[in-house]
Amino acid sequence: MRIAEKFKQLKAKNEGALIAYICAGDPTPEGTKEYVTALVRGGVDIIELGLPFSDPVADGPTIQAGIQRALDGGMTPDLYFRTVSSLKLHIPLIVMTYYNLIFKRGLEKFVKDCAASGISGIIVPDLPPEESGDLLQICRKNEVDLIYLVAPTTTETRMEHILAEGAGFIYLVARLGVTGARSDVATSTGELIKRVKTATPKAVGFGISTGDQAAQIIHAGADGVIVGSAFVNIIGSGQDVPERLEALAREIKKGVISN
Amino acid sequence: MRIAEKFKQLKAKNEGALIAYICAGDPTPEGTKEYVTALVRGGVDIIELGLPFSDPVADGPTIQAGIQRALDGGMTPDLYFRTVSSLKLHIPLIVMTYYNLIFKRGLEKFVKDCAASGISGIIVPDLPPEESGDLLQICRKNEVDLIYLVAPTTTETRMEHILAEGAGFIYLVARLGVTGARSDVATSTGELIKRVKTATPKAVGFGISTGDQAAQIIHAGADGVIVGSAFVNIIGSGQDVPERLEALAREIKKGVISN
Amino acid sequence: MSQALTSTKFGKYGGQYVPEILMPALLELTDYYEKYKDDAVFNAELDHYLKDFAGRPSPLYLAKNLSKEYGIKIYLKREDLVHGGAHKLNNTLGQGLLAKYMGKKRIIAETGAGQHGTACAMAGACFGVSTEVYMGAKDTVRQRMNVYRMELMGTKVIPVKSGSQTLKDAINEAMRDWVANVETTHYMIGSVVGPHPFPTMVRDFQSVIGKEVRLQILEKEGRFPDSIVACTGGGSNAMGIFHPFVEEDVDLFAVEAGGSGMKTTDKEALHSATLCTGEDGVLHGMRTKVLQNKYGQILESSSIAAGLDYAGVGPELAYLADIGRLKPCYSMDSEALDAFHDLCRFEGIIPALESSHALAYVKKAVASGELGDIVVVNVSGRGDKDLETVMGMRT
Amino acid sequence: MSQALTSTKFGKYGGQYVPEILMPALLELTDYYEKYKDDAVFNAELDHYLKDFAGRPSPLYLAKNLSKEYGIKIYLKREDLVHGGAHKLNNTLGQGLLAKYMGKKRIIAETGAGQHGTACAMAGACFGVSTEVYMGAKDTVRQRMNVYRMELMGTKVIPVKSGSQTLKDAINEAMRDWVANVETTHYMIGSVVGPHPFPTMVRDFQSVIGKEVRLQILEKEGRFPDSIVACTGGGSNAMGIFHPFVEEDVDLFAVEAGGSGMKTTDKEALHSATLCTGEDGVLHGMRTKVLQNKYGQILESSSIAAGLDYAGVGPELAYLADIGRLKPCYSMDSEALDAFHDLCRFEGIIPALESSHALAYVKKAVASGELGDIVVVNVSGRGDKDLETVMGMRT
Ligand SMILES: Cc1ncc(COP(=O)(O)O)c(C=O)c1O
Ligand SMILES: Cc1ncc(COP(=O)(O)O)c(C=O)c1O
Repeated sequence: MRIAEKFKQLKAKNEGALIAYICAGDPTPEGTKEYVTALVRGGVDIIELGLPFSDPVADGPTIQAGIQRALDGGMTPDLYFRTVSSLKLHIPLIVMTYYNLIFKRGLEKFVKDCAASGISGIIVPDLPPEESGDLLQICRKNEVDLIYLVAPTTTETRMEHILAEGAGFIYLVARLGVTGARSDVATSTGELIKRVKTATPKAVGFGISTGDQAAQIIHAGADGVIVGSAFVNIIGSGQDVPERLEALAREIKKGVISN
Repeated sequence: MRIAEKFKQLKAKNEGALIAYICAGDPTPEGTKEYVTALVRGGVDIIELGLPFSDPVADGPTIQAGIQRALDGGMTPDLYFRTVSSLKLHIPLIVMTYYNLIFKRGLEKFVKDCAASGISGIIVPDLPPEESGDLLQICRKNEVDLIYLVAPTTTETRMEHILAEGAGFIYLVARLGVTGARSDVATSTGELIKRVKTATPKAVGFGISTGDQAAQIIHAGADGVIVGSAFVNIIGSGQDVPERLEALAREIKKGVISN
Repeated sequence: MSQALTSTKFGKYGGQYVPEILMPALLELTDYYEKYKDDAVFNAELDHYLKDFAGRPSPLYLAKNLSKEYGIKIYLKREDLVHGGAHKLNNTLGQGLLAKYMGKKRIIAETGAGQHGTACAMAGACFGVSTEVYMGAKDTVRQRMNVYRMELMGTKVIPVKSGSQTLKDAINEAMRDWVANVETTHYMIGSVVGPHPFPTMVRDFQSVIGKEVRLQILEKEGRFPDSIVACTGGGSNAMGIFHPFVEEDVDLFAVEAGGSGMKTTDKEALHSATLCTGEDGVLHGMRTKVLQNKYGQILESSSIAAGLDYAGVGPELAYLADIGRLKPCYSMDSEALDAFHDLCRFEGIIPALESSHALAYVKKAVASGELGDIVVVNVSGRGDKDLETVMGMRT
Repeated sequence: MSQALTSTKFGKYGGQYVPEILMPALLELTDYYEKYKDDAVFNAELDHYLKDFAGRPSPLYLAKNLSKEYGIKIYLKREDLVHGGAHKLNNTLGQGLLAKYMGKKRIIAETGAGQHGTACAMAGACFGVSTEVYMGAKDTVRQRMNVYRMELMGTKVIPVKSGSQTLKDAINEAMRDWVANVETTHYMIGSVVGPHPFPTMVRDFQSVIGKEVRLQILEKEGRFPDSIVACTGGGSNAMGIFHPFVEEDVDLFAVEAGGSGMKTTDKEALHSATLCTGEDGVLHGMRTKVLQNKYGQILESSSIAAGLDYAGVGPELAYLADIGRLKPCYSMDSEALDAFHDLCRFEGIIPALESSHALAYVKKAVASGELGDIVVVNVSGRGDKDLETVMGMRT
């Protein structure tokens, strides 16, 4: 399913989107299928499935640990696409990874593998628009959305450019820093949501872990929230993982529909 | 007894002189009296009694060790003069020490103490003629001999000067280096004996430890030998010290009269 | 934006592969750098610190004994005499002063062996800017003296416990800090690596080395050398001495660490010879040659010289290698050790193990004649920091 | 002989209190030194090594932050940047070159902490002369890194097991060696101590420090400083910076080590403040101030700074102190440590603990006004060698 379609459906229901990140292969390739299923059961609207990279500079300790578990568990790009192909989801799936893995595989091949395995969007946290021209063209050709990020530091000129190029949704980085669960909502988040003027859906990530935070963000005008570390934390604990993933998804989903 | 007199007596008997060095207070002040007596019994002609200094640069390991034992045993210049006074020898006694102890006591007082306690000569291995003017004058005034050293490296000009000033005997340093028993006689020794042309008696030191060596040196034209480390070695061993000191003295004395 | 883009690259290498959060900071830094790079006041102040604080110019020393031994005229560029014991301070003084002009209240940096960290600590104390240095937890133990040096100068050393707990992870962690504190903080990268403008800026600050060599060798020989040899980790001492000669008829040799062997597994390389064996990739904000496995996962590199132990390399070096303007080569751990001992014994100079790689290459390359008659070797640092390592090698 | 005599002394201090064996060697050395001291070829060659090998001139650095902190304009003479990490090399290059001109095949030396030994090893390797260094057995353990540095450069380190097994005994042992090998061997004394001509010769070789300061301070301030402060062990860095100013209107402060307290027992002093508390005596071939007991036995001195830990002092300093031309003073171990930390933190320069004594004196003397408005402090060496000691002090 294309991302735009999902947002349209939700909009019709007057619901915000819950986008859940976990890392493929954390802690084993098999585990991932189970966890994705649990998240879907919990009401997640879009799955963002990390392809683990050895040097994840945009990620905080929680997700770094998940990535390390995935790499130790033997996750590779080849295995990633095989795993994704077998998921057969009815919601959009996004790959989140660092640029070197895409670059090394070959941009064309990577995007085609995405398309073939049912991935509808790509997030590359270390690829700003300045460097993404080639990938963008290939994505467009293959009908895969290249999702851009904007941050509180993004200037107006850059913002315009990004909003013009971005597809699927705009990823609003809620605060300066790396990924990681927080208990508050930064004041900068609201400002950023206001600054991003676009018809493309806006989803806010970095630091969201509760239904309350999610509700605040949707209330502030976002179209969705992205939650990662909170889920990865559960996986890291190894305790009742599917049940707890589902429960947390449900709680946060409640937040995004409460408006 | 004055040194010159002793040499005159020996000359009359056609004997070379045996000059024995030990360090006062090694290992105790009392021991020294016993050891001096033993040396005298063994036939030593002149006693050279070291006054121990903390930094004896002209001495090798054997005598350094003796000096250290003496210092550890509590020997001081005051005690030295008391000890010497009580010796009541019938042969000449020479003090061998480093200049700072003389300097610190005061040149005048030191020499007067020597004279008063029956010391007839002073050897200061770190006081070349360039620096000995004051001490020399005071020695002359007090009828104590300031004994100079000459070495294989001493140039002709310096030699002349030294021979002109030296009193008691001329101390010929047998070889380059510090004190310490050796088993051979350096070839430089014979040459040095020939180079030293003077009416003052010539005694050779540094490295002599046997009757054979002593005999060779007397044969080469010296008037006496100075033996230190060989005796200090015996004291250091702590075994049958008086007996062995006497025996070694007797053996070497045999060497110096064998000509 | 395509205009800025062109100037961020060396051929296809370089660029700015960083999280969006950092882009404005990079643009701001670029602007400030462009503004002050040729500013008379800025440069007068920098020159003052290079001269009186760092001790520049460093000598160019004709190593007579080594020349005789190796059979080629060898000049040593004496970066070992620079304050702190390596060329690293040239860069941190430049960036430190720029950070001050930019009004940054805080400096962060990564360090491997601790040389760059020490140089940051020196610049931080000198300019009165609070400084924090990320260092792999393993390295903080191996190089505890350098940790202590930094602390003495008021710098906070933060041990990094993620990944392999070495330099690569320290860079990752410093970037994460920068992402969180980009508005108040300057990230002081320690080599000609990272996103634009760092590779250009650090090269320019280090070019003082080569500029001095130009004057010094003309004074001594009346001509340029036939060749210049420099060890290459990130490549800052190499680019610093090469850059002013790139347009001249002088052969340039970038000597990497061959480690204990030129082999790799799926996770690690027994060496750090990125230019020689790496493949195109994107790491730490730049496109360059990278040591990576077939999937693009970065390998753990290795070398007896901690300062060369890096899986990337400066993009400009990758470019110059591609176009044939410099020759990438390597020395093994054992060859570097041998050359280390040679310089100690024949010249009374204890070189850094990093610099020993350059010396080792001279030793083995003389025979081929490729170095010509006169070679300049960059002695990028002194070896006091390496004594424990070398002692550990004694049998 | 009385003619030579006059020139061997500074007032009543100095002279040649050595075994007869050595006298000819001292006279020979004096002759050679007189001959080459103003020789153009010799000096050109020495200048070459001072510049390209040692890295001279060393900077005169205005320590802005410290000046603000202490409330007086402080210039630092950066001998810490000299090859090897201290001023010691100025002297060993001079003597090394002279030994070569004299045709000596072998150099011997004493060393305490190993700084002079390292400088000898550097000069020995540089001039290709075989070098052996005597070092107290205790010091070889405490300073094993310096032992290793010397060995790397081909110097043989001989542990001295006699006496207190420290510097004083190493000097004794080196003199014994010299007595045995005087014809082939040059004894390279490491400070302005020992018999004539060493105090004069070493002072002259170290005077390069003060000569540079003259030019540098005139360039920076257009006038001489009000005062110069230098730490004093044997006194070579002090005489080196003082000598070119002795005839000028500049106040000179020789800062000794106050150790852990200014007390003495019958065998040892808790300090090394020879000028301040010593009495006239004769040690190591010279008449000077000496730490000694009432009988004239030499005391074991002590200091946190190994290089200051000596019971004697250069005779020229004793003379200048007697005539009131310099002021002897001291800093305690704890004050030196405090000043050490200050310079690290405020300026990013890690000074030797020896030099820290000079800095500590500045800190406490500012209040009295005796230093005037502008002071030059000789930073005689860098503190890397002292890190273990300082770390050991952390609580
Ligand atoms: C002495 C020395 N040389 C070389 C290097 C390598 O860095 P670069 O390749 O950037 O010069 C280092 C890094 O720490 C170093 O300390
Ligand atoms: C750094 C430093 N400063 C000072 C000294 C003291 O020597 P001097 O008083 O001869 O300058 C030493 C001696 O090793 C030293 O290493």
